[in-house]
Amino acid sequence: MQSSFPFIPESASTLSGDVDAVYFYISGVTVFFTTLISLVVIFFVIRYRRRNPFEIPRPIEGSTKLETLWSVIPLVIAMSIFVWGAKVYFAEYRPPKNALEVYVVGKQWMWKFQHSTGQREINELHIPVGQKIKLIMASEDVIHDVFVPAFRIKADVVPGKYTSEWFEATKPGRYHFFCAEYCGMNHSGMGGWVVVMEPAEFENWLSGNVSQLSPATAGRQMFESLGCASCHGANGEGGRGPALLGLFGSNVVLNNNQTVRADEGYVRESILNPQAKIVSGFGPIMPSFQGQVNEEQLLQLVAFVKSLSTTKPETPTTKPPVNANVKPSAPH
Amino acid sequence: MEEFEVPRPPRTNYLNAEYGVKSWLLTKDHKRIALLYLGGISFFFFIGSLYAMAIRLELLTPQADLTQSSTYNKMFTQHGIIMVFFFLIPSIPATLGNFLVPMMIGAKDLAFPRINLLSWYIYMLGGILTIYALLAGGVDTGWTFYTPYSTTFSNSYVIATGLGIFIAGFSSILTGLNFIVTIHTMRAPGMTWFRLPLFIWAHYATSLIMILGTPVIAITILLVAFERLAHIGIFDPAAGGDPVLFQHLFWFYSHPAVYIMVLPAMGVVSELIANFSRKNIFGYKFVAFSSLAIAVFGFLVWGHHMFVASQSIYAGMIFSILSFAVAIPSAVKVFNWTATLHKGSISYDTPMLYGLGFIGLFTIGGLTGMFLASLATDVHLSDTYFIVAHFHYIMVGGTLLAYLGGLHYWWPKISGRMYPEGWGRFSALIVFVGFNLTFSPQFVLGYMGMPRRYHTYPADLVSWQVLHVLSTAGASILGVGLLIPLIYLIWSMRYGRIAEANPWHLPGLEWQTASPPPTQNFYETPIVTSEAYEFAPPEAKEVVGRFERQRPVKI
Amino acid sequence: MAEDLATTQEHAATHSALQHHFENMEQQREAGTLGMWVFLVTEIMFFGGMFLAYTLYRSKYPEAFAVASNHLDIKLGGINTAVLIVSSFTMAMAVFSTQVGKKRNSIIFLLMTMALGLTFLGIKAIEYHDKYRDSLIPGTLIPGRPFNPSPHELHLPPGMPIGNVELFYWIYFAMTGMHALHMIIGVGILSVITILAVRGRFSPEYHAPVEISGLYWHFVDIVWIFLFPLLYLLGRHLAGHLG
Amino acid sequence: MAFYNFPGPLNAVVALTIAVIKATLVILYFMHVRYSPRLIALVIGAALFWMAILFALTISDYSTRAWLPVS
Repeated sequence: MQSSFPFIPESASTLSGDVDAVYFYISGVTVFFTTLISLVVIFFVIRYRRRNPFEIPRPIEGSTKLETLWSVIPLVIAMSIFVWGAKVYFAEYRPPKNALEVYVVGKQWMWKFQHSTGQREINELHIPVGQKIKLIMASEDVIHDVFVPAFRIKADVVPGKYTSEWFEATKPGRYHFFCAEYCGMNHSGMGGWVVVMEPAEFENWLSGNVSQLSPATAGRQMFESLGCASCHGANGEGGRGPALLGLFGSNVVLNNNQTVRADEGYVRESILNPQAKIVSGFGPIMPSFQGQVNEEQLLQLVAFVKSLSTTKPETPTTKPPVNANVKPSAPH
Repeated sequence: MEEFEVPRPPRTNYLNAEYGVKSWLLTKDHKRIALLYLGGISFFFFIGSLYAMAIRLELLTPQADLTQSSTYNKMFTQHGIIMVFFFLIPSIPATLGNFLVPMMIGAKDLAFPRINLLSWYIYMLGGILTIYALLAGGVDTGWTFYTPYSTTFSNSYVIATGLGIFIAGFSSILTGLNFIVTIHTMRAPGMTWFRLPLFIWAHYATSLIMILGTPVIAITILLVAFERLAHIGIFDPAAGGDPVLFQHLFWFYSHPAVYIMVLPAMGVVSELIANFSRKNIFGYKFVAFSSLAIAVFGFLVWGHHMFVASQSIYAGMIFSILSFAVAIPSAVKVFNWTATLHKGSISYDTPMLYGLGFIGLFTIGGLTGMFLASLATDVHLSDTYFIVAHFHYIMVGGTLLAYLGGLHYWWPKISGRMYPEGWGRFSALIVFVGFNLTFSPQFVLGYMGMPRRYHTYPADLVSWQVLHVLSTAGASILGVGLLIPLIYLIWSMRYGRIAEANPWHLPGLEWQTASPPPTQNFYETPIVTSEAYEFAPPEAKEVVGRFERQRPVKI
Repeated sequence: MAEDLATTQEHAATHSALQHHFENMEQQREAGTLGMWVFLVTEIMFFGGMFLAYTLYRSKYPEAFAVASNHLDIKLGGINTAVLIVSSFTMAMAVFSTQVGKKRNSIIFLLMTMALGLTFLGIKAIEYHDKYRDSLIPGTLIPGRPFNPSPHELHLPPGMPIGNVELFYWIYFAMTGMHALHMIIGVGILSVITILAVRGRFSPEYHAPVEISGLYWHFVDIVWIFLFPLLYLLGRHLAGHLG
Repeated sequence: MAFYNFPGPLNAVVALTIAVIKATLVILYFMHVRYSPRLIALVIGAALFWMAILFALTISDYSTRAWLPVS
């Protein structure tokens, strides 16, 4: 991969430089203090070695001034690291607008990716360079974790809810990704490659790849076959149940007067546990779909509800054209 | 305290007061119980080390050539469980602490001798149950038992192991309870709080964590066992439970547990640094209170294990800033130890070598903790070898070194014999070199992205293998360095030079009685009139020059 | 701990009950009392973990918890609260009687305390049996009788995941079960203490074991004082609202 | 001692306040804390403080999870 013997992994995302900067800062602090303490200790140990078995050195009580000094200096340094680290972390976990969304399902011991255009991949993720990518992740069994060292990102995939992470690759190439949360027997085999391509190349890949129904379209079929339309309306316009048109990304008032944001987690919860958050003005009449849909189907339903939203453009500005019905061809 | 009379070598001491297996298994003497613990802990350490060697050997190459994945997963799990719950947590408190807490405060025994013996039996029962689980088929959840893997998906002996840990937890609780009550109610006349040796302060702080944290892990493990047994879903997302709640409850104990391991080590090192440089500790009160501060702050930071575990990012920030706060009392300790050396009379005996090694390694271990407290870097580093390296610097470089240092230091008191000094220094050096070679490459590996708990790793990353080979080489050296003391300490019990009552010429109360001490510790209850680590007689304070020849310390 | 002190009578010193490593009775009593209090701290943290789980899931699934909670027998729970508080009172009286040397009274109060404790356990057993009858024992705790409530009887609204109701019952059984276990241990300790009292081991000079067992008994009472409103009472208004 | 058995809807605050009062009375009088050394009160205080830590920091996570900002 890289030349000879690197000490830091490849840096290939917009975040990795920031993380490295914090890393080098703390490394500097660590090396400085370790060297300082070691040198002082070695100096004292040699300078004040016992020269005479009977000597008793003069007692020294201590000094509040010094104690204050060496409490405050580490505190200031620690706080500077905290502030810097928190700033970068905030950026790392702040989901960006206009990101290309990829749905990820982890299960023992493989990763399934699905692009919003319908292409599916296993243990390999193709993405364009210079484009914000948001992974919306679910697990079918235990806790997994998507860790891409070259991008300096990592997030657990926790069963029972959605987690997400985002990145923007800066260099085309093939990068390792790993499952970083121990998940059982084949944990160390549960990884693969993130393939970063030039946008044109990526488009080429998209169109050259076997494409299934887009998640939103598949979600619409689920929506119809599960009979959701009878309450939420054939096009999500609402009825006995709340309208879904324009729902995603909006704020929903509940019957206990609380307001929640309709995000992926909210839609998911409303399907699996409809009683948890009941929209103001509606009755608790919806049955639970727990056990009737798996994580992938849930993600498709979520994608469908998302596609009904007008408040949030589903397609980012630089997104390649949707090719829902291209000819099947040999996989990449 | 310098005017103590020379206690004549006693005809009977705690070792030969009674004979026979029964006299040991039913003893209520804290010193004998400490030796029982020493035996148990050494056994578990040996088992844990074997697993460590097997893990290191497997990682020599990227492929799986020594073990299968399932075996490897069991190896690192069992290494972790045995080392954490059956070695590190009881190591210093249950052996050195048990032996010395009453002696250092001038008491005849701990407050509840029966409970003390009971705690050993509980510990052994928990240990045996865990060993049974290992022999029956092992457990593969990682020592962290994360749900829902441990509750629903693992096909290994989770319940038996969990019960073993649950039971052993009570031993820890009872030890902590005994220490707290003893330190509060049984100090000798004149032994005020600020005359206590720092070893006692450290054990007091440790005991606080033991009694406040351990019950939470106990109930958590019990809930996991029930969940597994009866398919009830408190941590199971399928039933509406939350797997992250398990992590909160688990780390509420298991992060402070790190301080259960390292605080007593700090206590030992405070003793070593002060006594082997014949100086009172610099800033005694700051060091004492920093132990308490670490115990309290240690409970406020557990969420830094969960920065990538889908915890709220705001909670993450709270935990991050609190984690940085723990750095301060730790830094204060390191600075004070260093300052204590200033203008001291520093000897190069084996215990001091371990003590000095501790300062260096703990400094590295502590400072690398900042990479993990800092949110941005933690996201990249968590669950990688960087973490593995970091906590081994704290637990092996810290706790194990201090444990060995303390064992050498008090060996004459415990066994009545001296260990061979030359071999002692030699093995201390080997341990130091081997340790660093084992774990420093892992920092680099971690930043390179090598995840922990990996059986195999990509073969295209040549530098990873180079680092793993270095680490394994270091582990072999470390292993040798640990075998040497095992051999010569056992040898010295029979053939070592007979120790004086106070071979290091020190003022601590434990040295003012015979070696080995009589069953009642002291021939008569000592009355304390001087501060801790007071080497020079008070009236001589003014006249003692730095390196002037003084009258010998009276012993 | 109570036994630890109570059964060590052999060492002769100023008082026959003084253990060899203590200087005097006062120190021994202090150590015993402090020891029990420290032990109670661990108990608080032990229950604390379950209270935390309760709090989080109650706020996450208020409706399911309200529905499930409504099915508990508030009358039996209320009676049990009264029983335990009265038993705490008799325990306190037993300690007092021992301190002032009224041996007969102290034995009577100890017996009353134990009787009340057993009453509590009996009522608890009735409640548990009712849950067993309604198949409300969570998971497969009872082999062959999995959690399987009739939605009609529990007034479960449609769409309410049964898992959340089960979660409530698991927390209910975990907490009350752990509490009942403590009660059983408490009755055991008290029976030892009563036997010792009958044998005349306690006096105004030496009564620490009674006191210490009393502390434990009161603690178990306090746990129930919190369990009752949390499990039986909270959120009842929500259920009416759900219909 | 307050013994209650109110039927019908109950305010959570009332129920818990009564529980706290009852517990306090038991601790102060039955358990003699009122007449014990300050150390005992300190021990109880420590237990409650650590319970508060456990609750406060865990709840700080659960109560802010939904606040995830969107840029």
